[in-house]
Amino acid sequence: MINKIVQSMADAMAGIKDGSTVLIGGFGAVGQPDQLIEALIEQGAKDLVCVANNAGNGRVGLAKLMELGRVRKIICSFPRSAGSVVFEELYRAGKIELEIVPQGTMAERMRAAGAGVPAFFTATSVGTILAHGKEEREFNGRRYVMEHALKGDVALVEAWEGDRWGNLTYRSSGRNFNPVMAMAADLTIAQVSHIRELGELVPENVHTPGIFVNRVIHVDRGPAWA
Amino acid sequence: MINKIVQSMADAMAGIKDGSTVLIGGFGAVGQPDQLIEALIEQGAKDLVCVANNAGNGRVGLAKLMELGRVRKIICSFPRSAGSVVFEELYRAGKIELEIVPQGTMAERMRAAGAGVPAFFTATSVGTILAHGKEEREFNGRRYVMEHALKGDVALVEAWEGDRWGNLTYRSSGRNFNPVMAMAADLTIAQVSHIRELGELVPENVHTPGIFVNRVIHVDRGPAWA
Amino acid sequence: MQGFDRKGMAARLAQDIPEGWIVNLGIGIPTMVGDYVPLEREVIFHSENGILGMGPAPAADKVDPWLVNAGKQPVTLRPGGSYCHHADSFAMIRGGHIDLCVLGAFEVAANGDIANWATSENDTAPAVGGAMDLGAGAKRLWVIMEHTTKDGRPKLVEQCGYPLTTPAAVKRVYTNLGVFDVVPGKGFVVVDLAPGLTLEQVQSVTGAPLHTQ
Amino acid sequence: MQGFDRKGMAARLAQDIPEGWIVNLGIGIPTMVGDYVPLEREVIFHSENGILGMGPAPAADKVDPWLVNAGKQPVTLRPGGSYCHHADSFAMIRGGHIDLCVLGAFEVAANGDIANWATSENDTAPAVGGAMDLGAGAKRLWVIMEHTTKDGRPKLVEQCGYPLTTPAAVKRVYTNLGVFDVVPGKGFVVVDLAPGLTLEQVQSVTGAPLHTQ
Repeated sequence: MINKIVQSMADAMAGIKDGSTVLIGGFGAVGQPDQLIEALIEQGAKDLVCVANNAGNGRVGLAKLMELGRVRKIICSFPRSAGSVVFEELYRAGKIELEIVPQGTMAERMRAAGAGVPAFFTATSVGTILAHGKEEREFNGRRYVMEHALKGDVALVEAWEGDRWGNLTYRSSGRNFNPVMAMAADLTIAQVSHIRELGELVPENVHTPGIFVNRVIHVDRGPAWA
Repeated sequence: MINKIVQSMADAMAGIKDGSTVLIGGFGAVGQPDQLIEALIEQGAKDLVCVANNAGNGRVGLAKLMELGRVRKIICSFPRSAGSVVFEELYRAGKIELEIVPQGTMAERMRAAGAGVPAFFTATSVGTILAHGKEEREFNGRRYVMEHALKGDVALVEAWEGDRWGNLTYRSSGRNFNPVMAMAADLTIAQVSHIRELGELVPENVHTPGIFVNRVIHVDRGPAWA
Repeated sequence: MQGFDRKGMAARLAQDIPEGWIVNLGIGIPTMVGDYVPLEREVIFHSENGILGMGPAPAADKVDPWLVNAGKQPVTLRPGGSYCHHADSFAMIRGGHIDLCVLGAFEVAANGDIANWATSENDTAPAVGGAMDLGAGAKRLWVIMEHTTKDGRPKLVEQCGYPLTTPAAVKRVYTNLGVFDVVPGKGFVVVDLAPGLTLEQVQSVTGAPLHTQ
Repeated sequence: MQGFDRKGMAARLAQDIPEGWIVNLGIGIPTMVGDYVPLEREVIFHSENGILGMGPAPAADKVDPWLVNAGKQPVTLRPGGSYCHHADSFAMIRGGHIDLCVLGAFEVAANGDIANWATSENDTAPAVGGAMDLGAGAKRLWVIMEHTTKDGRPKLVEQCGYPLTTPAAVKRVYTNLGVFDVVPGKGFVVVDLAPGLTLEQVQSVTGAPLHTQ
């Protein structure tokens, strides 16, 4: 019997290696796999490359992982926000690398990795400093830059429901980056608010099919998110 | 009030021009917009380029459109099947052009058109006669061919439910090419088995958001499909 | 010179959005535009975090923690709205399916260049978000911003001094002093001035020639 | 030489599919493989027309016209199964998420080349379907086919005569006469022969050297 549901965070994090590229879902707090990030802090892997839309907030979660010196590089679209204090400190001190990527390009680069497309062209960033060093090319009279697939060793995603085959659904705007990250990593770990019996999810309305998911763990996010 | 629901096939077909590239959904009979194809036959546009997985069956639908001499070229993955008699006749007589495209490449080329990606790389067809004339390139030690976006002037799609904003859901394996075609055309026309009130479709489970759909028409496909 | 206040600017822009358009509103003043499109005029608001058919902010006691806009503020979903993932959401943007994007800006140049994400080449960790995708992908880009900086320097300029977000993308600019089309080969063309202002007054705080229609 | 019949070939291959694999079965003999994987051994069958978790054919009175496999035959969906669109379905294939693809073939060469879609360069309207995507994308490609053509010519060859589907892709071949690994730099290596057959017998109808392990 296929059973991707794990019972402990230690099992969920097993085998994550130093030097991994870790894709972390969420858009701000929404759809962010908080408990998996905490578990990764606990697990100990270091020298990580983290891919996330934001560069952490306050001194918890991703910010804490960075503050502990475990993140070598961050790839994101929006590093600078009111609460990104840890990132700012580390970055100014030259203790963390940054690759800034337009948000849509970041999503598409991961979707490409998941879909077996090593590179694609986009008009986004043409004529800007973010196009520096990128190959440019004209199609039908318009200029485009070539972007490469962005693959993860690990993806940490947050979902609303999950079953033992790894099928996931997302709630509302909590979907965001999670489905593209799930398909772009070798090891995808999902924290879900609700475990469902196999067959309970409507086949037409599975948002991430289990083929993209390796481990599922139940996390009660508390009354505000219930 | 936005209302994409039209009441007649004449309204559904209005404005389709000679020379159009027409994307036609479906995989065999499943998810195929039969009534829209009949209406296109009625409407009269000619010199068409049709994109569909198959090159028609028997002497109805797409096969009839071809038999009437209205199709200049067909782009498909599987032209030859037991029932593709009209295509075979026309092709042997040099009366129709054929572009044969691997099925996944065909789907991805339309998805690319819908997503503003003019070209992408894939390993599919490398080292085969279908790679002839295509640019090849190596990424991480593997060879890929460059494929271009495939855009439609018109898409004819079949869906299970639709509302006045153009939101669609699909049933079972009837989804197939329909969502990618819907996003890849300037004018997307959907035949739906059921019209729903705005707000009746579950927001998490809309399969094609209305942004990709221009016209919706109700078609009763009969008891077998109800 | 005062002209419109921020609400007035947002209301002025909102007047020009016809029913049926799909519109993405950036963070800041652009977000306020939504408040001035009456619900009965059906304009479909898109948010790049995967929302199509976004509605206004909820009452304080009706906040849904799962539902935020691109600025991470609580919002609602209108009947007919739907959710999708980030790659699909930006396919809508990059694929040219968004009728209008409204962004704020540091500067807009007479050729339509927009700079709105980094304040200098030396700003080594700027936050680009979805601005470049929106600038390059939407069918039309309108900017809404104050006409000058806080210290009085023009924000409509001959050439942007800040790093570009997207070249030659802006079609129209709404400021506290007026509305200006960006016409290729010509530059800024006055559509409208705020009540009581003269062309000369507005020209005096603009860094590029203002043409009349 | 007879060896396995088609059912026997399908059953032999089915033995080698472990629980948990995601498997795409091509049209023809490959489709029959599914009948020999017991439901309690959970193997997830993928069909390129957007089905993950496909089940066996339904009873004649339970046919659902909406639910067909890649060969357009009626099938069922297992609990846990799901549907997706064609681009997502081929993302699963192209992205290397399918553990195993089983295809039929006209020829397989000693270097793993497969030819299964066009019978000559002059076949101007051949049907490729998803074969090239599957050949290039699946984690491993196994072929199931008769060992020789109807008129006795070998289908395991030094070099394919027919147009290729995918170069150097086949990892293993199941025929009526045995099971053969394709080992890079070596060629065909015998895993198993059908009961009662000798290596010499099978070699005599094979167009490339058969190695032993």
